[in-house]
This record gives sequence, C-alpha cells and structure tokens, in this order.
Amino acid sequence: MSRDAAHYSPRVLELFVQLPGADALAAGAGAMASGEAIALDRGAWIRFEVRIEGGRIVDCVFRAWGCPHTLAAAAWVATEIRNGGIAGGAAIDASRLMRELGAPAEKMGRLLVVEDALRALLDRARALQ
Amino acid sequence: MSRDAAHYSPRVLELFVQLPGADALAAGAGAMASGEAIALDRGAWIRFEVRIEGGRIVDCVFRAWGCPHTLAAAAWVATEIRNGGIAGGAAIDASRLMRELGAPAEKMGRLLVVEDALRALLDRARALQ
Amino acid sequence: MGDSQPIYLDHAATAPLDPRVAAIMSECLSDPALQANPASAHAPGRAAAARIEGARAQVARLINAPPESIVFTSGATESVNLAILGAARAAGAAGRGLRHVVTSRIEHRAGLVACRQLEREGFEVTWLKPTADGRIDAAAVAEALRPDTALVSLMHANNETGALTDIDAVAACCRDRGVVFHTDAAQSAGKVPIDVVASGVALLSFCAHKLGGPKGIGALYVRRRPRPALQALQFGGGHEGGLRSGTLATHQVIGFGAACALASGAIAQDAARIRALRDRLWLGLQGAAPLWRNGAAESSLPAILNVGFAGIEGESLLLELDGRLAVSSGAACASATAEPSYVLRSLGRSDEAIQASLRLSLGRGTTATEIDRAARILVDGVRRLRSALPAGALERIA
Amino acid sequence: MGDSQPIYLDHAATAPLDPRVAAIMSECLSDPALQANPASAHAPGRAAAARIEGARAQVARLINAPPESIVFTSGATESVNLAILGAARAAGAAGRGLRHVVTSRIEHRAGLVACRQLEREGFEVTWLKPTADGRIDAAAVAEALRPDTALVSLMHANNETGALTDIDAVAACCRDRGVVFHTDAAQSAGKVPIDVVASGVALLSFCAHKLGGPKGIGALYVRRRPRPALQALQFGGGHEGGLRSGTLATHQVIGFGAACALASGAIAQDAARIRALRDRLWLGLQGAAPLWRNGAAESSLPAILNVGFAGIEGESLLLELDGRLAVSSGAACASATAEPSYVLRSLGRSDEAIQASLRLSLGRGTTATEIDRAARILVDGVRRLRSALPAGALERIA
Ligand SMILES: Cc1ncc(COP(=O)(O)O)c(C=O)c1O
Ligand SMILES: Cc1ncc(COP(=O)(O)O)c(C=O)c1O
Repeated sequence: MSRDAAHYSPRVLELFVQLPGADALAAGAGAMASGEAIALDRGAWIRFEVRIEGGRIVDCVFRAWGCPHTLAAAAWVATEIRNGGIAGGAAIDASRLMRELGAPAEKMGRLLVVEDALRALLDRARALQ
Repeated sequence: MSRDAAHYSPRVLELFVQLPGADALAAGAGAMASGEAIALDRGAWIRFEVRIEGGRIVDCVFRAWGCPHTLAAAAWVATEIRNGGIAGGAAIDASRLMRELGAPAEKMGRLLVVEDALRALLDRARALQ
Repeated sequence: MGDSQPIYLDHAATAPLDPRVAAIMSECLSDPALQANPASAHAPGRAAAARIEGARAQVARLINAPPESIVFTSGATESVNLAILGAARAAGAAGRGLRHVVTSRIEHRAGLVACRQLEREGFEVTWLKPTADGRIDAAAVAEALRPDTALVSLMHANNETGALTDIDAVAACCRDRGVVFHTDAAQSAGKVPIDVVASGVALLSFCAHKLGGPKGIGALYVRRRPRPALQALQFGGGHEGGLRSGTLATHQVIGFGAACALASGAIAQDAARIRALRDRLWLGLQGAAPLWRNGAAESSLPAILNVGFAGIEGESLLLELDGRLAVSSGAACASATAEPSYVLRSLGRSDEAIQASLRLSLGRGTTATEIDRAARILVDGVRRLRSALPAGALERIA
Repeated sequence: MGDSQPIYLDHAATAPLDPRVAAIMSECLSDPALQANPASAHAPGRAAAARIEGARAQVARLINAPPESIVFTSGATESVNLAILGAARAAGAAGRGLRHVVTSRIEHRAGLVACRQLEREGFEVTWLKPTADGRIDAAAVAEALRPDTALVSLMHANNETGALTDIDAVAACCRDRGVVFHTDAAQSAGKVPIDVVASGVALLSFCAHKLGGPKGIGALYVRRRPRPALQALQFGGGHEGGLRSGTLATHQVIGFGAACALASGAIAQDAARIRALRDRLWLGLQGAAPLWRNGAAESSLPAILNVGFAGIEGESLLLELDGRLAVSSGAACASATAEPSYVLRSLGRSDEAIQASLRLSLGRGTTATEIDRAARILVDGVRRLRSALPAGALERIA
C-alpha cells in the first residue's frame, strides 16, 4: 500500500482532491438509475447514479469507499458519463481506467469493482432509455 | 596483559622509568657473585650481580627481560641489597614484592622468577662470605 | 507535501533525536580524543572505553540495573533476537531438553519472527492470545508453562496499542518455575518506570531511538544472578562479555547514555504531560465520530492512541494527511512490509476496521498547538472522505 | 600519558572519523527533516529513506556493486557472521547435505569464531595454514574443496600483517565448483581497489570505521546472480530484503556512504602516499635493529607494518610508549581478550617473538613528521629496554 503522493499520477491527485461528482443527484425531472458494486475484501465500494431525461443522461454522480485510485476512477467515470452519456460509459473498462489514471498493477482488482458498478449502471440506464 | 599506566602503582612506574641499578658492576676490588633465573614461557629473565668486599655487599646491579612489574621488582631488589646486604635480600620473597609493588595477582608467576634469581644470588654470596 | 514539516505523531516508530543528545554526539564525533577503538589497550582506546562505561551506567540506571548487566547491541531487534534465539538455543543445546517457548500473538515482528525461527529449529511455541483490550494476562502465562518451557517472551508495551503487560506478575511466576523471562521494553523504556531488580525479569530489551537517542544502538539487560544462559548471535572478538562481539560505536553508546539520563529524570513529568495531550487529542477527534479506540485506555502507554474511523479507507486517509501529518496506519507500522496489522487482528478487529485505523503516537516534543492542529486536520479529512461514502458504508466499515 | 594526543598508528583497529564525514553526520543528526524512521511510509520517512538509498549507492560504488546488492549491518563482525553462519546454515538446512566449510587459521576472530560455532553445529571446517609470509594460497583452497563444501571464507587483507589474498583466483575456483565464496574485506575496502563484479565473489564484508566512516555500521555485499542462500542472524520487520531486520540508522548509513565516496576517489593516491610513509617508518626503525617484519612486504596492504624487536618484552614496550604512541601489540589487536596472536603463531613465530611485535598501521591523516617522531620514540624506547637486558637475551628473544 503506497501512500506517497509522488506515487500517484497528477490526474489521480487532482481527482482525489476535488472528487467531482461525489454528490447526490440534484432534484429534477425524468428517471433515475443507479449501479452499485461492493467488494469490501478488495477494498472498494462504488455507487453511480444518473438522471435520464428524454432518453439522455443529463447528470451522473457517484459515491465511493476506496483507495485514491478507486475514488479517482469513480469520479472520472462519472464525469465521462456526464459528458458522453451511455456511449461514453460503454467505452470504459478497468484496463482503460488503469491507463487513464496511471495506476499500478496491484490496483486492477479495485478498478474492476469500479467497472462492475459502471456495467450495472449502464444495464439499468439502457433499460430506461 | 594490562598496559595502562594507571594500572601500575606509582612505585612501579618510578622504578620502570629510572631502572636504578640496571647496569654493569663498576670495576673494583673484592669478589663478585651472581644469581640468574630464566623462564621465557613465564615472561621473565633476571640476573643479579653483587660485589663483595670484606664479607659485605658493596654493590648490586641487575639485568632483566620482563614486564614492568618484573623490571621494577628487580630494580627494587637490587636497591634493597645495595642498602641492606644479604640480610636485606633474605627478607624478600615474591609475596613481599607483590605487596611492595601493588602488583595484580596474575604477576605472581613472574615475581617468583625474580625470587628465584634472588635466592640463587644469596646462596652464592653467602658461600663467598 | 508542503514545504513545512508535517506534524509528527509517529514517535512509536521513532522519536526525533533529542537536540541535547545530538549536540553531545556531534561533539563526540569530532573529538580527537575519542576516535580510537574502545577495545584498544592504548591510552586513546582507554579514553573511549571510559566514556562507554560512563554511558553504560546511565543506560543501566534507567531500568535500575547494575552496569555490568547491560549488553550493548545494534538496536531492539538485535536485543530481542539475542534474548529469544540466544536463550532458547542455549537451553535447547544444553541437552536439558527444554524446547518449549511461550510468547504472544501481539509481539513486535522482532519477537514474532524470532519465535517462528525457533519453530523451524524444532522448538514448540505457545502463542498466547490477547484479551479484547489487547493485553496478555499473567494468569494465561502461568497456565501455558510446562516442565520443558525454556523461555517466556512477552513485550512490556505493545507498539501499536500501547497496552502494558504486568511484567512483575509474569516475572514472579516464571521465577517460581525456574523459567527465563524476557520482555521487549522497546516502547516502554524511558516512558514508564522500570525496575529490573524489583520485577526480577531475566532479560529485557530496549533501544535508544524510541526515547530520544540515536538509531542503531540498543541494549539487552542480562540478569546477573541467576544468569540466564545465552548463545550469541554473532561471534568474534568477545566484546560485551562474549555475548555480542563487534567494535562498540563510541558515539552511539554515548548518545544512548545521554538519552537515558535525560529520560530517567523526566519520566513522571513527561508521562503526565503526554497523557494529557493524548486525552486532548481523543477529545478533539470526537468531531470525527463515529470512531473507536483500539486497545485499552487504561494500563497502556500514555503516548499512544490507536483510533479507527468508521467508513474510512486507510490509503485514502493517508493520502489526505500526506505532508501534513506523519502517522502510522493500521496496515503497516514502520515495518519493511505492508500487511493488515496482526496485532489489531488478534484483538478481533475486521480487516476493514484495521485499515480504517491510525496509530497516533506523541512524544516529548509534541505541543498542544500541534495536537489541536492534528485533530482538526484529521476531523476535516475524515469528514471529506465520508462525504463521498455510499449510503450504509459508515455502518459497514467499522 | 601526556596532555597532548599520542601519535596514532593504530588505523587497522579503527581509523579516526574523517572530519568531513563527521560534519555530514552532525548535520544529519540535527536535521528535523531526517528524524523519521526510514521504514515509515509517510513523507518524513520517505525523505530519510531517499538519503539512505543515496548512501547505499555510494557504498556500492566503492566495490563496483549494484546498490541492491548491499545489505547494511552493524559492522564487519555482523557482516562476517551473516555471511558465514548465514550461508552455511542455509546450505545445511536446505537438505543438500552441504556441511563442509573452508577457511584459514589467520581469519579475524569474527570469521574464526563463527566457523568454530559452525563446528559446534555439526559442520566440518578445513582450517588452511598460511605460507610463511602470511598468505593463503588459492591453490590450497582448490585442493580443500569437496563435493559437500558449502562455503569458502577467507579474508581479503589480514588485519595483523596486511597480507592480501588473491580473491579473484579463489572466486574463480569457487565459481567453477559452485561453492559460495565469502571474503572479509574489512581491512582492504577503501584501501585497495575492489571490483566484486570482475572478481565474482558471492559475499563480501566490510565496515565504515576502518575507512574513515563511523563505528557501528557495516555492509554485506550479496551477489545477485546467482544469489547465495542466506539465513538471517536476526529476524523482524524484514528490512534489507529480509536479510537484516532492524531500523536503519539514517545518520550511520549516511556517514558510511560519505566515507565510501571519499575513499573511492582517493584509493590510488592514498595508497601511494601511505606506502611511502610505511617504507620511511621501516627505514627509521632500522636504528632499533635487530628487528624483523611479520608477514610479506609484497602483496600486502600499504598501511600495515608488523614488526618485532629482538630482546623486547611487549608489555614493557607498550608502557614505554604509553601516551606517546598508540599502537597494537602482537598480543592483542583490539579484541576484547588478550592472548598471543594466533595469526603470528600460525606464521611460525615463537610466543617470545610474538609478544615482542607491534602492529603499526598508518592512515589517511598520518604525516611524515609523525612517522619520524614515532620512529624516534620506538628506537629510543627499544634501546632503553635493551640496555637492561641480560647477556644473551637479544639472541634468545627473537
Ligand atoms: C516493541 C518493539 N520491539 C522492537 C522494535 C525494534 O526496534 P529496532 O527497529 O530499533 O531494532 C520496535 C520498534 O520498531 C518495537 O516497537
Ligand atoms: C579483518 C577484520 N574483520 C572484521 C573486523 C570486525 O569489525 P567490527 O569490530 O567493526 O565489527 C575487523 C576489525 O576489527 C577486521 O579487521
């Protein structure tokens, strides 16, 4: 377990400090969908929520318990979905998270939990489209 | 083996520095006697010489190879004999040397070699009296 | 990491060198009269040796031991190994058939891994479990003793929770049964009063760097009468009564002595002040409730507060604190490897609770201002991370 | 003992700390940014660890080793024990049945007594004899090797005579036979060039205080490929790749690194200067003839002159020199016990000749003025003691 700021990529550090989207969905119209994955033994618990209006995702937030890479991954995924919708989310998997965040190999397990939560979200969101 | 000046009594140090009587007998009349004891394995080799005039010891010198206590003991014995003659010498044994010099127990073996040389000297000197 | 030094609350890993000790050591390092080998018989060697014997007396005084009973080592790890491996191997080799050792599951790795090594060498080890508040019962020790018990080894103060063992009681029961008792006092020496004569321990390990002295020097107290048999770990010139060969490091020994002398005079006062600061810290941390304390509040070192924060992930908390607060996590207390703490595990904590825990350890230099700032940093950090938690996590991560 | 410092010609026992190293260490001791435990994961811990890794590279460079192959220890005694006990126990425990060790009769006590311990543990040890000039022949090593040989351990430079072993030749023959070769380079490191890669030794021990660094820190070089199996001497946090647990002493490691860096750049120059001074000393001592040299003049360290004076008793000579000249006698070279040197004995010297011998060892700080004064003091002292000799003693004590 490394806690050296120098061992985290600048992107992870920025996302960790700001945690963009670590929030509740703002009140609004339309439908809501969520996706959650819990793996305490692997050190990660992530929940995504989206609001869908007119078949399009108009907001995406997350909640997470996990290491800095996990939190940064969740924040990054939420931002991608906010900007790119379901298509944006569908283009993401754990390997891409590893690359985007410059995460070390031992973090793969946790980022797979993020991917699980993302997949669960996208399944529900697609069902609501 | 201690080489700490502080571990030698002031008397040993003084005798070691001056080595009084570490000399050849001055030329003169009368008879000469000597006593020698050699114990290389015990670390001591002592030779006493006296000049006897009119039945009395008029000079005593020594030669020695040994530790500071051995050299000091030889010097002290020679001085005692110079001053006290055979009677003076006869009053000396290794135990007395230990006391006079404040020698540690492990030096007893060497001081017994000094005593041996002294005994040999006194035997010869008595024979010449 | 900012430009200024973080607040240091990791004194149990190592205490900063006391500036007075640093000054004495620096002087010694550049003193032409103290450069010789203290084992040399010549005058400069004797000068160094004389200073070492002075320091030995200072070190001995800290635990009320006679100076001749102090063996200098390279640190607590070596002392603990010399005690455990040394006593067991001597007992095993003596043909007395004593091949049983009693220890606990919450020892520092030095003791723990030394005992594992004894298992590899054919010894049988009884691993005592701590009580829920992290202490080893003297009664449990008495029960574990067998006719073939060579050694009991228990730490005096636990390095993660601060929990104290009643070494007087253990020593008494070992003495009655003729068993050698070793205690690892690396954390307690200089922090709580220790009197080896009154308690009757056979072997006691400690080191300088936990009490304001230099790293890389420690001591093993070896009772004189009766004297426990010990096999050396390293052999050579026969220094330290044959128990620990190797040139003594004059400046290190002198620094250790100075640190012990300073500690000896200040234990009661330091302990009271530090305990008050720890209580203040605990109070300040209530702003980060729900939280819990690992280990007993009573009969523990005044300087250690091991605390867990519900809903917190350890690595994120440490990054949150990085550069502002230097503390140890529940996952790795200044060891070279990182795993969930086996100490907290044996107190019955879940792995989630362990990684949500921090060991905060105070020292002589810790100030009330630092404590208040540290509490604020911790409370703010915990709150920020909790603000991102999924519903239910606060309850489940605890 | 006078008020001024005696002339120090005992650098083989320990060299004075280089003032530049002392300054670096003092700075480190009082630097608030270097106080943490280098094993701690927090920022100040990492700062200390970074300095340690810098020093490791400096230490490695002295012997042309990769930094990862350096294990820090508390000194050469520990390094030698870790190498010898560690390699033999690992080979013995591995069930490979390798229970034979080759060493010599002129090893430093660290190696000698470690090998005696191996004998107690059931190993068979071949004790090679030196040639008359104090060297161990590589050919004799080759002859001693057996199919069950686990380890060859030979010192690089002898601490009493300075005689050098051809470690390249020994390493080559061990490599061919798949035997681990350890060399004790405590005396040679920083004095003569060493290249572990070129020579192919498996294990090499050295320490800081013989080359201008602090006492209480040493290193063991452990070849990476193939890596000799080693059992640790002390167990714990798993520092130094698991080979040597225990908190690293930052200031000690940094001092060691600085001393190695200084030595690395100065070996050739220092060696030439010191060899010239030693030759000047030998010349100056001719005034005390009859005298003899113990050990070879060639293939030996430039800094050591082991000389015997006919007809001299060692303790008296040392008292004669006390406070004016700091040297080691043939009877006890900075060991904690005093016996006639087994090294000189195994060169065939009589006990009388051994005790009449002195080891004069020069260092970086030695000046021509000191050498001339030392020669005068020795010649005068020898002459004074000889003036009291019985007839025939000059011939018999030699
Ligand atoms: C209880 C205990 N024992 C032993 C040690 C080992 O000390 P060192 O690393 O100085 O050898 C420590 C410190 O890490 C400790 O806390
Ligand atoms: C050849 C040799 N090996 C080992 C040692 C032991 O060194 P230390 O006493 O620093 O452990 C010495 C120095 O005394 C030595 O000269």
